[in-house]
Amino acid sequence: MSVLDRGPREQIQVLDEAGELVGDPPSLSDDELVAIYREMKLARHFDARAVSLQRQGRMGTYPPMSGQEAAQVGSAFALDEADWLFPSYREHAATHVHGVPLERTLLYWMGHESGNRMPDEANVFTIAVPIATQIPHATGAAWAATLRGDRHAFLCYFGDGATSEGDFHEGLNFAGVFDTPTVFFCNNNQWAISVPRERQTASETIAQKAEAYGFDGVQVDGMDPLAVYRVTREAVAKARDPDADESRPTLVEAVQYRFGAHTTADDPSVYRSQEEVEEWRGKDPIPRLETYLRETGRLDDERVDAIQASIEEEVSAAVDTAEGERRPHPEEMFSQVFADLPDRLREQLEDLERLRDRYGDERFLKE
Amino acid sequence: MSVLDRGPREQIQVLDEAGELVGDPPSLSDDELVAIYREMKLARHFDARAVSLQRQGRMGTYPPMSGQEAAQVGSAFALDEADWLFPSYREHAATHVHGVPLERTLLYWMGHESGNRMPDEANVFTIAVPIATQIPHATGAAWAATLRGDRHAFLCYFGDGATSEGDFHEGLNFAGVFDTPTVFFCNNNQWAISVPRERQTASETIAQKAEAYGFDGVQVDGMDPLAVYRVTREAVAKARDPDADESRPTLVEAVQYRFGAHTTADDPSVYRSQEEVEEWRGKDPIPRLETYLRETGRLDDERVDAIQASIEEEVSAAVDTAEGERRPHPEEMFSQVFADLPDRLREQLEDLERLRDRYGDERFLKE
Amino acid sequence: MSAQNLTLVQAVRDGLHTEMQNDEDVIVLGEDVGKNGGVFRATEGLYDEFGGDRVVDTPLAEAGIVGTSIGMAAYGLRPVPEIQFMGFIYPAFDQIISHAARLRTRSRGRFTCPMVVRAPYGGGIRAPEHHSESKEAFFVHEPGLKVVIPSTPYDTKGLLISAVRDPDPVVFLEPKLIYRAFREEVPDEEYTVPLGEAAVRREGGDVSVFTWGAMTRVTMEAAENLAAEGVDCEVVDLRTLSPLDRDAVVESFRKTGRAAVVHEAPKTGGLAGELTAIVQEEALLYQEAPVERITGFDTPYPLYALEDYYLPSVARIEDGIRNVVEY
Amino acid sequence: MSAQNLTLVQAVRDGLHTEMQNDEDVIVLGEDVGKNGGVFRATEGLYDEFGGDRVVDTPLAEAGIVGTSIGMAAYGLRPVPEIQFMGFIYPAFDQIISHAARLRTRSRGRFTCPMVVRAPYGGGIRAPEHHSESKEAFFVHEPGLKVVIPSTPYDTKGLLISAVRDPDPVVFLEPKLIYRAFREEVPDEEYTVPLGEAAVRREGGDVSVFTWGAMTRVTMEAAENLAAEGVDCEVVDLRTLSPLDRDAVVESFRKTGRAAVVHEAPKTGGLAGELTAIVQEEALLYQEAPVERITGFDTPYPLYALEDYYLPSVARIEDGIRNVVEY
Ligand SMILES: Cc1ncc(C[n+]2csc(CCOP(=O)(O)OP(=O)(O)O)c2C)c(N)n1
Ligand SMILES: Cc1ncc(C[n+]2csc(CCOP(=O)(O)OP(=O)(O)O)c2C)c(N)n1
Ligand SMILES: [Mg+2]
Ligand SMILES: [Mg+2]
Repeated sequence: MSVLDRGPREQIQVLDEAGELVGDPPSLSDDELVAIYREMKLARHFDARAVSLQRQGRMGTYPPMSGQEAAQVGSAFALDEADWLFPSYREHAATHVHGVPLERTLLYWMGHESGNRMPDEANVFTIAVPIATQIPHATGAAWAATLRGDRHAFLCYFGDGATSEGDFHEGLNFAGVFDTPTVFFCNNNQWAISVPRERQTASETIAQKAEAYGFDGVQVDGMDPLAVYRVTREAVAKARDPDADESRPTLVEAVQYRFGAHTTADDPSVYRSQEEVEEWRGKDPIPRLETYLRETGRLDDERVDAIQASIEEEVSAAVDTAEGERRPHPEEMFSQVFADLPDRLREQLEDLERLRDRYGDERFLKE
Repeated sequence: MSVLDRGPREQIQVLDEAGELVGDPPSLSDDELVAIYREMKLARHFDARAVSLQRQGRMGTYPPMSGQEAAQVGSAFALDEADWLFPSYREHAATHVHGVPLERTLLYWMGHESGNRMPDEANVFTIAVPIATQIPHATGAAWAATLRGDRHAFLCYFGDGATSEGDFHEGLNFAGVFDTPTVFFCNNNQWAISVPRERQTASETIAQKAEAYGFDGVQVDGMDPLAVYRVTREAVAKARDPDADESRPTLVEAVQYRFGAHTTADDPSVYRSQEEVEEWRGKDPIPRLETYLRETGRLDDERVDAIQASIEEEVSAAVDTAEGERRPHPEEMFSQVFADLPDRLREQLEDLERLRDRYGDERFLKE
Repeated sequence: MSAQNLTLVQAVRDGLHTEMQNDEDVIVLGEDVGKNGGVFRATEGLYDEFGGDRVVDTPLAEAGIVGTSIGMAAYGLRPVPEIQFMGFIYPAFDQIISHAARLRTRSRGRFTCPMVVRAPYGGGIRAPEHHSESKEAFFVHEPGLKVVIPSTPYDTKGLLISAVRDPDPVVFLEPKLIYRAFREEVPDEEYTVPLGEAAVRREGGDVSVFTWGAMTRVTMEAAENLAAEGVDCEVVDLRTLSPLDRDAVVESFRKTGRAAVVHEAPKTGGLAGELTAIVQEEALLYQEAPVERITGFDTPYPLYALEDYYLPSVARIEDGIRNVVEY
Repeated sequence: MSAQNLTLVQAVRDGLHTEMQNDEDVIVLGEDVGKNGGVFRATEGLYDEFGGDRVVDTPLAEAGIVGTSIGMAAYGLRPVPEIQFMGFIYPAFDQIISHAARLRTRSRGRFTCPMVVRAPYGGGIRAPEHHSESKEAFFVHEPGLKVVIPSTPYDTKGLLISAVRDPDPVVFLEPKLIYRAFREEVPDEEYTVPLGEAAVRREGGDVSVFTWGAMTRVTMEAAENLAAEGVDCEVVDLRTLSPLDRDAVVESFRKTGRAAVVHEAPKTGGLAGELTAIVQEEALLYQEAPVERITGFDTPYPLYALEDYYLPSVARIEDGIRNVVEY
């Protein structure tokens, strides 16, 4: 039976909180399992470095993701390279799995235009900060793919808060009507800044909202990377190639927790208790998978240490690269507004250049 | 058992298409039953007159409602006077039941500002043409009432097409979260102009969309005035005074059909078949109730004739009143923009008056 | 070259038809554009010819229509979403302003948005509320969008084809008051009218009158009446509002030294202010009178019993131009 | 009269607090305004003092926030919805433009919309994309709305109290760049600063500089620098953008005959055009130079590494004013 046939109120799990197998494991090779582990560890380490860069004034506001690695990595792993990923602002780990180098993510949060240029070879859409607005984009792109005869799946991420926006509703409704190959993946981390899940909507689960759009909704333990992988993999397969009685789209609700602040500008102690955080820390996806991999002989101290070392190196290199980037030239503000620079923009740029020449760049820069 | 406890896929009926009793009738006095009948007849006659006024160039575009009388009259009858009604542009019968004189409705479609001034004593919100936008208004007003300690129900109408808009989603989600006393009443007349219900959303019913908001959804035969009354009455009672385990809001889907064009500017033969129309005409709510009332001795030829005569008189009088109204003074454009007329508006009005004086009114009027 | 005598709305249809034939990436979508052929018949017959995959009746959701179109465009198609009336474009405002307009910038050119949002705009057809909006200024103020308003059938087809081929998002507003007001020879063949170029509809030496869309005809009528009084108007139809043809505006103004702007939108914050700023930035020394703004009032568009007073009428335009000339 | 030394954001809080105490119909709602006290702490402590019924954390849905606020206002309350950043106001645009602004007109005064939509606006705080918008022109162009932008703590409290008491909808935009930039004596007591009145921040005879919000301080700095060069600027802080204080604008311009406008919003379609139109309509014969528009560029607001170039800086303002004076 497909896990997608379960009721939207039943939560799918493969590993329990102690890392014991409690459900059918997905078919993944040892290397793949270790790669998932490594990506989660990388994400955790990257996150800590990014937060500290921000604290040191070397980066702007940053949205941390620790606690959410299983949902991000497990789901992005379920994509093939040709599939598409539509991130929100918090999917640093998911985009990395699908081909975005860490330094781009850093540059983005350092305020560089180039940070949002996804590599040509990565099928990852550009991040947009307004909540839920990427959902209709993912539906539309998926729709376009079917019109073109392309058989890709489109994985679209958003938070629990995003489900309240009109764009969520319209995007999912179009997906149902036009049967688009979209997997709507809700990273329900229990909080939308300070608003808890129960105050976001009166529905018992988010997965059940799929009922309104005529397609499957499924709830998964979002801190169990193997369950997330399994559910997403099935949803992706169905999106690409549904059975006659199936519809392509799926709404996945991955139940999880953000351990840290909403962003580095946020103080969560104002609105939630430390006990709550501790309770969820008990579900931490990383030790969970590590235990399982150690117990099944796929990992040992030595490999764990080697992985940790390689991760630290990768993140350091990304930080160096990002920090080595020069302040972008003001021309970048103008160059991508239209395919061709219109006269009025050319003149405005020329004016600015004239002033920088005349008065010196420093008169235009604060700090 | 409350009818609201039924599953959203089960359609509630009291009278079958032949006017036979097939469900529990609501408790309504003979006079009330006849009053419902009369309002439906009035609506049908009003509609025909309005369409013909439009054809004769005596009125602008008009949205007819024939076929939808049971849903409008049955539901509006379920309100007490102190309850509130939030109409869409097609609820001429519902607003009449709740206290809006026919001539206002005519004036509105004749393009007179005064047509949208609801009488002070009628708790009816102003019509706004943009689809679904009244839904958050109804939620907000209902919420305000509970904050004030007022115990009214708020009945909000909209069409099947409206359920696709973000405002539907946001309005219902807020209602669930803040437990507002709102009855969301979907007049599912199978068509949103030329788009059929099945292409509007992939969900099997509209009622089941309530699942997404954590409150009851119920489907009713919208061409059965007694079923509509019963369902709405229960929803209204629950909105005002729910049991401990109940939430106040309800989504009612009244399944019905618009016999005529979307508006007088529309030609439905382009997008739907005559057979379909005929099939639904077989469910016509008026003969259905008439049969029941005749068979139970509440109506006879004589009363039917008397009702018909009084209806014609009432509609004629309304047409006379509306047509007797003079073209509004241009000042009306300016007078209600703000509580106090700002200087720039005063000057603009003075300019216009000066020009009308100088060149004569006719130079400003076409036709 | 063969040609047909077409109305403006037929020219819309013809332009769409031409581009759908030329380029199978062109997709038309919106409320009632398919089987019904659009509430104004602007897409008539396209559904039968190109099928439901390319001429799509959507659910009733403007943000969804534009939002999915953006996704389609990013994937490489050329969607042409229709918003049924400009008064119903606001639910899609965020998608247009925050996404369509910024996709190229945001992605540094990796993703682009070659999309044409079509919407009938403007008043005068005795329609219900919200069917008579003209808020072109909103879109002109947003970087990353182009804004086009044709005033003749010939231009309509040519501008629409340019808009569909344009690599960036275009808001294409159609003057529904004159959808069927007159006919003009429109070539059967494809041709383009370039975006960003104004057209001088009437040459004259006394005063420049800048206008667009449905107001062009009313302005021309006023200009002819004034000619009889000896006032020689130059009427400039801007056609594209963003990017504005500043050269044409300034050139005309340099010649006449006097100007009026005619638009339906409310005066305050309308484009007459922008045009005034342009002429005085570029040609203050030529200016002999204040630029007269002949516009809608700063009120919501009234129900139709009063709309004739709201819209700039021939009499009001004449009076305004006289003010400029007699200053 | 007792007073406190408050920042601008504290003055927002103080104004809300005052009106919530005065009038139990005042309700504050929005994303994170309750327990969290707002992402900028503009509603800090209000939840504890007035409870969750009057200081409401809503779901994440701007149209829902404004739409339900309109319903509340129609019922007789005085909602003060917060939009977290102006860049996120567009999902609510339809509710503001098509409903809040028109409810009184549409219902012929039966229903009204005494609501204040608060939103922090403007750039300069090194924030992510969409956190730096200043599109006040959109709201000024819509009849039926008032638009207010304070620039000092004292004005903030007084204008906010006026806005809350106003019988019509007000868009109240707060310059977050200067939320905590400086402190000012703000009376503990209630007081109002009337809507629709500009303030002359610096008197001067050579050139009038019109500005508002966060640009006021930068403009003042430029004015002081220019004074050292012998250029005497009059700086007029408009405070209310709709209705505009036309008399104050014209009076200042009549005196100086020269003007510049400073705003963060993109140049094209921004309010500098409107102001230019006003001065030349009312005082062309006094005009000695073109009105200089010192504004944001016609580009999307960049990510923060470039924002210092985007925003009008002291150097750019000085240069622009010199252009006017030397014309
Ligand atoms: C349209 C819009 N409104 C408000 C915001 C400000 N904001 C940024 S993140 C956020 C909360 C998002 O919560 P959720 O969807 O649960 O995602 P999470 O941050 O928890 O991953 C808010 C309100 C925004 N970015 N966009
Ligand atoms: C926001 C918006 N978009 C489009 C329209 C144009 N329009 C008017 S009625 C209608 C169809 C409405 O269908 P439905 O909600 O089913 O109501 P019905 O007319 O069938 O009663 C449309 C698209 C509108 N009034 N408002
Ligand atoms: Mg969340
Ligand atoms: Mg319908």
